[in-house]
Amino acid sequence: ATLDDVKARGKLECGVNTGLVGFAAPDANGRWEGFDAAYCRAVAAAVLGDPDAVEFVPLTTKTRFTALAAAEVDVLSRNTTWTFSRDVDLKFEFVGVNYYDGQGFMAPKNLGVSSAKELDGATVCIQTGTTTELNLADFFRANNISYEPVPIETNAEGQTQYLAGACDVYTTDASGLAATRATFEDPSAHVILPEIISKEPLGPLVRHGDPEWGDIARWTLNALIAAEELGVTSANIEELAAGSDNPEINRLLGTEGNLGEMLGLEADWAKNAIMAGGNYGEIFAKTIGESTPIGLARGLNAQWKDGGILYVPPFR
Amino acid sequence: MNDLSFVRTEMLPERDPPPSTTGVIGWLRKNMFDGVWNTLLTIASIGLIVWVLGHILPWIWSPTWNAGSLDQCREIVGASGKASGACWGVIHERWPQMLYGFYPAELRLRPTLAFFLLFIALIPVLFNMISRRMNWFLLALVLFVATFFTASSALMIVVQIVLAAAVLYIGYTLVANSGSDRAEQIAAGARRLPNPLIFTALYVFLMPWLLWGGTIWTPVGAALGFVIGWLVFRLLAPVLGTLTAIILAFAAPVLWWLLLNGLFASAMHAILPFGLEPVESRQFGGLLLSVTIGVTAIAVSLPMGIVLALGRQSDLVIVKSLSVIFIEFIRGVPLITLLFVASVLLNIFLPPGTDFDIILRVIIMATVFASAYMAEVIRGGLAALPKGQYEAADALGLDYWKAQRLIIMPQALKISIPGIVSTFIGLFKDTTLVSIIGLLDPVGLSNSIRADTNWNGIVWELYGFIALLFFIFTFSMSRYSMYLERRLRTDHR
Amino acid sequence: MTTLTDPPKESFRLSMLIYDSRYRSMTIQIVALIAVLTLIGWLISNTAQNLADLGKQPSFSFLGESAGYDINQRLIDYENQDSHLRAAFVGLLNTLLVAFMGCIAATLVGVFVGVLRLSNNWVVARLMTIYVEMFRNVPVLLWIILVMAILIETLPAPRAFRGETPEASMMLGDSVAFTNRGFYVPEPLFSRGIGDVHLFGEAALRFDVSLDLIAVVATFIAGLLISGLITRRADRIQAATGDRPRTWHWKAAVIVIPTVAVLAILGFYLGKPELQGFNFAGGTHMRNSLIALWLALSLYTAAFIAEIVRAGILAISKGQTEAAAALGLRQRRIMSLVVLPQALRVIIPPLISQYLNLTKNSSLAIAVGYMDITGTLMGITLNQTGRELETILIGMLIYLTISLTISFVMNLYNDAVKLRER
Amino acid sequence: MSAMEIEREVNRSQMQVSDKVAIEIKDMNKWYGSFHVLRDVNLTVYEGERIVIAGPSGSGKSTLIRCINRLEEHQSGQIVVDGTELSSDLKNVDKVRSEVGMVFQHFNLFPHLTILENCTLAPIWVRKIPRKEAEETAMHFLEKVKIPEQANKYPGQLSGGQQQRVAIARSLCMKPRIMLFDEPTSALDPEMIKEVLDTMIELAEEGMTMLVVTHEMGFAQQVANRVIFMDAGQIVEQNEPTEFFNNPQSERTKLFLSQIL
Amino acid sequence: MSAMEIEREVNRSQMQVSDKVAIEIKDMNKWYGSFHVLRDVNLTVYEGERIVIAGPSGSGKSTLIRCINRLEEHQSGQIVVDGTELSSDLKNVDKVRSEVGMVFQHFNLFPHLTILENCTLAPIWVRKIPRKEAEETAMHFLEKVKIPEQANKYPGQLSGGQQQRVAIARSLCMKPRIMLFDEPTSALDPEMIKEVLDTMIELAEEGMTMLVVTHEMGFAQQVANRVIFMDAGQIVEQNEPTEFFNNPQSERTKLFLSQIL
Ligand SMILES: Nc1ncnc2c1ncn2[C@@H]1O[C@H](COP(=O)(O)OP(=O)(O)OP(=O)(O)O)[C@@H](O)[C@H]1O
Ligand SMILES: Nc1ncnc2c1ncn2[C@@H]1O[C@H](COP(=O)(O)OP(=O)(O)OP(=O)(O)O)[C@@H](O)[C@H]1O
Ligand SMILES: [Mg+2]
Ligand SMILES: [Mg+2]
Repeated sequence: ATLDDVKARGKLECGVNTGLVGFAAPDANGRWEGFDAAYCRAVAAAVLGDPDAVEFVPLTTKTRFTALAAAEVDVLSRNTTWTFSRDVDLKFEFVGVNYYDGQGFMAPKNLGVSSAKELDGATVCIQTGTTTELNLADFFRANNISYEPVPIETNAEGQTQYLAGACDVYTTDASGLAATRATFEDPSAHVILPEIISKEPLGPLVRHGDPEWGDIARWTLNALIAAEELGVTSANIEELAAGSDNPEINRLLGTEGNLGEMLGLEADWAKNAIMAGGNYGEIFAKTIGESTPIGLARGLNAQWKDGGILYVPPFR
Repeated sequence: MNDLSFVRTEMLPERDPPPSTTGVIGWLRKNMFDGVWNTLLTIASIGLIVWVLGHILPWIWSPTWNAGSLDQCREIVGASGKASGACWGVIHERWPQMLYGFYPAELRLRPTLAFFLLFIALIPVLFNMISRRMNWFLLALVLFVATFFTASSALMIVVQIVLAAAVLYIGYTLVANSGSDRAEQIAAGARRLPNPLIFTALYVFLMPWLLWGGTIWTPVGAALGFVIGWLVFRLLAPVLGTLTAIILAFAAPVLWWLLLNGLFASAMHAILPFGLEPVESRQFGGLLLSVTIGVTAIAVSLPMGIVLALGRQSDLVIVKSLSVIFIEFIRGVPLITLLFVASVLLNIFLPPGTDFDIILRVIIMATVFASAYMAEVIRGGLAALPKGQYEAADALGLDYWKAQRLIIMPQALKISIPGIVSTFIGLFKDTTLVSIIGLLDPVGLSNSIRADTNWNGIVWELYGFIALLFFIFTFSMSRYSMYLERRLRTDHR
Repeated sequence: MTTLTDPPKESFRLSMLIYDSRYRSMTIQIVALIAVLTLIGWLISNTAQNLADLGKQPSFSFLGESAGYDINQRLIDYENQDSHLRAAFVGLLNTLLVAFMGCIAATLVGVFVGVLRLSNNWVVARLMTIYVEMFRNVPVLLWIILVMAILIETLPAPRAFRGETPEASMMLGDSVAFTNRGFYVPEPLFSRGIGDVHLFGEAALRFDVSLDLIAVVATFIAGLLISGLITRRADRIQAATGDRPRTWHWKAAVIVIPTVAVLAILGFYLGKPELQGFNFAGGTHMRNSLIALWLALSLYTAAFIAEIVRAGILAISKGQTEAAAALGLRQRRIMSLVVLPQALRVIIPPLISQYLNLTKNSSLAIAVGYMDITGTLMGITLNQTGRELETILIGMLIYLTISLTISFVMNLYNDAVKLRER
Repeated sequence: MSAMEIEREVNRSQMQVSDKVAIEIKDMNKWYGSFHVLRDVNLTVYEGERIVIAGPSGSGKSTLIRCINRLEEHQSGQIVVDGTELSSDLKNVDKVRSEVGMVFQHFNLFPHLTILENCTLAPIWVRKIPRKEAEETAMHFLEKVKIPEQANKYPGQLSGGQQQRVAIARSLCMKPRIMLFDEPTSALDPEMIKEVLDTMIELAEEGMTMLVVTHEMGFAQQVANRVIFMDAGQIVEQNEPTEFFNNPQSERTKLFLSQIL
Repeated sequence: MSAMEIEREVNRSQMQVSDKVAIEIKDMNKWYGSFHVLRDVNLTVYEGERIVIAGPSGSGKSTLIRCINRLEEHQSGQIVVDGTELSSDLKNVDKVRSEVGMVFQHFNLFPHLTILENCTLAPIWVRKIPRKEAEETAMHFLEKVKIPEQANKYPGQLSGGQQQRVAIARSLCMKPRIMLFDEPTSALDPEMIKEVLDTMIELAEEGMTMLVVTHEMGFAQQVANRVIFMDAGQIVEQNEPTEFFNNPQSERTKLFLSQIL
């Protein structure tokens, strides 16, 4: 089973993007940083107790599924949209959603468009090998307008083309649009159009057929989200782990009950996972949140209590 | 016809040519301003050069070396009052990554050492005019220098002293003995230094160990495989005949490597633990990755190429057609498709459960790719050998394998060296394609670096730097292969 | 001492399999064959096993399913509801297009540079050397990316053509626009056209052929043939009288006049690109990805071709030129009668292998998003359907077919021009 | 030098020398870069003369005759061939070249053309002679050099001696008035030398003006009416052959002859 | 053919011919494709015989002697060398080859090995003689061919004549009982021919069985005890040399001798 493999190996192999601003990119010391990378660390911390026991495997859109299927990676945390066919036909198991996204458009202000429906005849930059190009084709077909696609391999490439005016609009997941716009010399000269033409629930996934491992991946993600909901942060976690009044926190942090044992992990698995990079909110704020250059608002990704749709099953 | 007779009494002295044909002016006239058309061409060319440089140089000259992000660069450039300028900070921050990828910083001495040792290992193969002494001297020197980059310990100091002594001694003999002295010494029966090819053979095992680390016993075991093969051949050839012995001599080491070497290595390691910290191939990146793929693939493809070339030359129909099919198939498809195979299909072709990492798989496909080209290069070398060499070998009673080993291959390989070098250059350049399947070679890394919020939006500096890296490598190699070609042409030995 | 009585008829012994040259080769071959077959069998059984584990059955039916994605640069009509097979076909045509254009451009540039490298103008020769070294020593992938970046960064965007005082303007009488989205050039149109023929009905490989274009091209080729006849006649006249009549005006006339006439009859006019909405409309649009790939491949390959051409010309010994000059032949005739026919023999074989390389390198199109066969079949189709094995196999076979065709032609040529020796 | 027995008796008187000037070289100088190859060369060749040029290697013999049909340019002085002065005027050069035939040491046949095509190429393209006629002429000369049967082979299929004879025939097809030979036999095997020299002797008998750079002193003695000895880029001595060989004047000539004979 | 003066007197009686058969060829036929090169060749060579094979070019001389050590395969008939029949049995072939030395027209020395290594290669790898011993033998034979001082040079540094002598020494190092020579002197300059012929004469004096394809009729007259004349793939005439040269029987032989002498 995957869990045994990982434990034997002492390292978690985690598939990430070869480079996507805010989500996964190596820094000057070769340390992978970003929203997706943080999830990998959390899983490693949960399973092995060490957030740095991760081997990051950069994958392209083409290689990501084969790498997962061939067990080259234990978990794929690479802004992958959860779709029916990927789950069912390609035989993967999505363990949840860590980012609710949707495909949008960005255009320069001076292009003078305020809605995607006005884009008849426009040149559109899209990243290939993802669901975006199919969404795009569907959207334009449905609205009966024409467009010219410019397929590009990487986000960096798309950004260059868009800025130079080689395409009128740039379409990708709204998070990506915001991230990209944030790094422009003059972000205010570009607008993100109101239409979100697709649902893009991004989440980590594992192989079919190993439900125990799937549970670990799923509940690690849930633990991060629940921690935020319950107010467990990396700052107060030591204190709370000593015991608190809230039984759910106690169960989560392993001071009560035997959730960890059920998963085949240590009792403090969730504590380790949260300590690796903080709870969901902390990770979000640190990597892509409003205080970072990327500046994404929580939006849909806020807790259900705060008007978002993050809603995790209870820990009991 | 006596009027025809003429005798010069005084020889004419040599005179200088008319001034307009010599000196700088003569040269300029002849080479740049010879006629209207040429003059126009010269002016146009100079204009082009000035125009290009005029655009590029100011951009390159930009005091942004210490900038920490693109925004800082923009500020610095803006402050200096220029419209645009390069942002060199990214190179400053990332060049170690571009060279070594994710190789642990404290271990980078190892690949560097492997790289320099590579040259020393190649010297006896490529430059046979450098003396043995010089070769050993360089080896000792490189090792000596390397010791200064390691943590000092008592053992290290002893090693340093020994190496320093070796450097001094060989260096002294190098300076003190001229070539003719040497000849006398040899005649007098003085001991010669061992053949540096020994080191070349060792290097084959040393290099993977330096790069990947791990216990020393794995490469030792691998080397043992060859010894086993040789022993099998020596012992069985008289009993079973050459052909059977050769087949067995190939099979035995393969069995050893596949089945027993792991056991051997772990057993020995348990008894005598000695090794380097292991580094996973996933941590290879940048230029190190390109060089590793290129060098390994070429080195391994050489024997495969020889076998394929012999197969293609053979008059055994089946062997020949198998070789031809393989060679033509590989040469007929683009490398990128082979890399796709490596990245998405190879695991499907291998027994369920085998999982070797993507870099090894890429090396395998690159080797397969290179071996087809290598086979053609070696076939060229074989074809350049006069038929008489084969006949003479036959007439002396050498069998096919001996003739190949002693007569044909040494010559054919020597003729092929320039071809091998250019195959290597081609492969080395082609290693950039691995970026397409997500490996972080310099090109792949440039995308990752641009995904860093600090450097998002940088284009030219990264590509320019990568282009320069490759240019330096391949240009020097291609010059070198041209030099070899010239030397081989005049080399009548 | 053996005397030559009847030699004892040897019966077959097992050792003869190894020591008898008649059997030995068979032994080796059978061993080799068995080894290879075992290897192949092993691979196939592994594959079957692995696919079964993954729950996939090799099947090509995905080719008939609707592709769902769009392709911007295409030679034949295609829309996202067409099948994957058709998308692959579009990609294949795109591969062939860029390979064809690349070979032509690379040859032109290569010959030009190769000849100029031999120029006695020092500056020019050096400049060409720099060009060759620069392009040969940097990976072609990097060149493709760089050329794309240069196109995007240096050429104006279509919006620069807009407004009262546009920053950029069209060229050649407002008929050509160089933008960073590609080049917009006029498109040939016919007002009294005779329509298209549809080939292959509704099959995935269907395509339209414009009868107008066929008519024009046919007329043009007929013109070429007639001008060939004129050359023949000139040869005959020269053979008979010694004087070679001047023929170029006749040739020009028979090529140009009928073609122009046909064009006029068909009501030929150029559809100029015009700025409309976001983009230029009308005209033919060559996408920047196509241009970048084309330029980078041609310039890269041209550096190699230049070396081949130079070597070819240098391979013709100076003695040949001198002998021809001493016979009184003029420079131009020396080139056309003595140097070129010989140099071509040396040049063509390596030239063709450069064409092969260029074609194979065109698979790097994905780096700039040009939708060739690698981008469609082995790219998006693979990603959308998850059929790695099938798509990559088909892709490799297609490249193999192209390569083998080219080298087959090359071998025919080589055999045809081999110098006869003693 | 392997001594050549030339059996045939050549009737020297039969070969006439007119007093019309064929080539006149006056104070000609040539440099390669700054190396002074030819120094103040003065030479008058009359029609029908057969001149042998000898001298040590590097003395400028080849350069001299290559200047005569301007395969090399001279930098000062005058060369007048058949009334036409060689200058940078291309027309003059063309005119001279079509009057002067040249045979090279390494034959320089065109390997991609048959023997016949080699011979008819220049007549057709330079002299504008109808192909049929050119072929007839070519066959005539090929017969003269005794290899008409090889006409449709390619140069690569012939032996060295045959190739050199083709080269002579090829030059002759242009009906030149002057023939230059630059060591025509030195790349040949001994057996083949004879074939070629025989051909040259025959030509000489017919009164062709010839300048021959050669080391075949037997040929010089038998055929030449003047021997020119060059050294260090200058004409050191020239004389009628018997005088030249039996009674050389200059020290250098003596030294040279002592080595070569 | 340039006539060679062979000065040394060879004592013919000194060279003994035994009545043991060294090579026996019976009704041997060979085809190249469909071209019948050798037709019904019958030949018996006794130990110690020195046979010269002559004949026009293309008559199959080389092919015949190459069949004897199976550099070429024959298609019918028998060849028995030193008691071993040449068949497809590789062991026999190996055995024969180690008994028969061969010297080629173009020497075929191994350019990447020194002279000494050239000579010791086969003894070490085929005869499995220790290197030291092999080197001693090699030096012995190099002395015999008078170039011991060149032992550590490479073939490319030697003149043609020296190279051919090395080739002979290399063959001798295998201590063969029969030596085959295929035009050993025809690629050499005249001066060098003598060196090589001298060496061969010396060998002959020692009683080595030799088959020599050559055009050096002087050598044949002096050394051979039998001359074989071949034409069109068959043996046309064979005789003792004086008879052969003075009194040829067949028309073809006469014609051939008239051309070559
Ligand atoms: N293209 C050249 N550039 C420079 N120097 C040259 C050139 N050609 C010839 N020379 C030099 O000019 C000198 C005369 O050369 P030339 O070939 O005329 O000599 P030669 O008398 O014909 O000698 P040989 O008997 O060897 O043919 C020689 O020293 C030669 O090195
Ligand atoms: N490998 C071959 N394939 C086909 N024909 C061959 C081959 N080798 C030789 N021949 C032909 O066989 C004939 C005999 O050749 P061989 O070399 O034995 O002649 P030779 O008597 O040695 O002539 P030479 O004196 O020229 O060496 C020739 O006509 C030759 O063209
Ligand atoms: Mg000369
Ligand atoms: Mg022969």
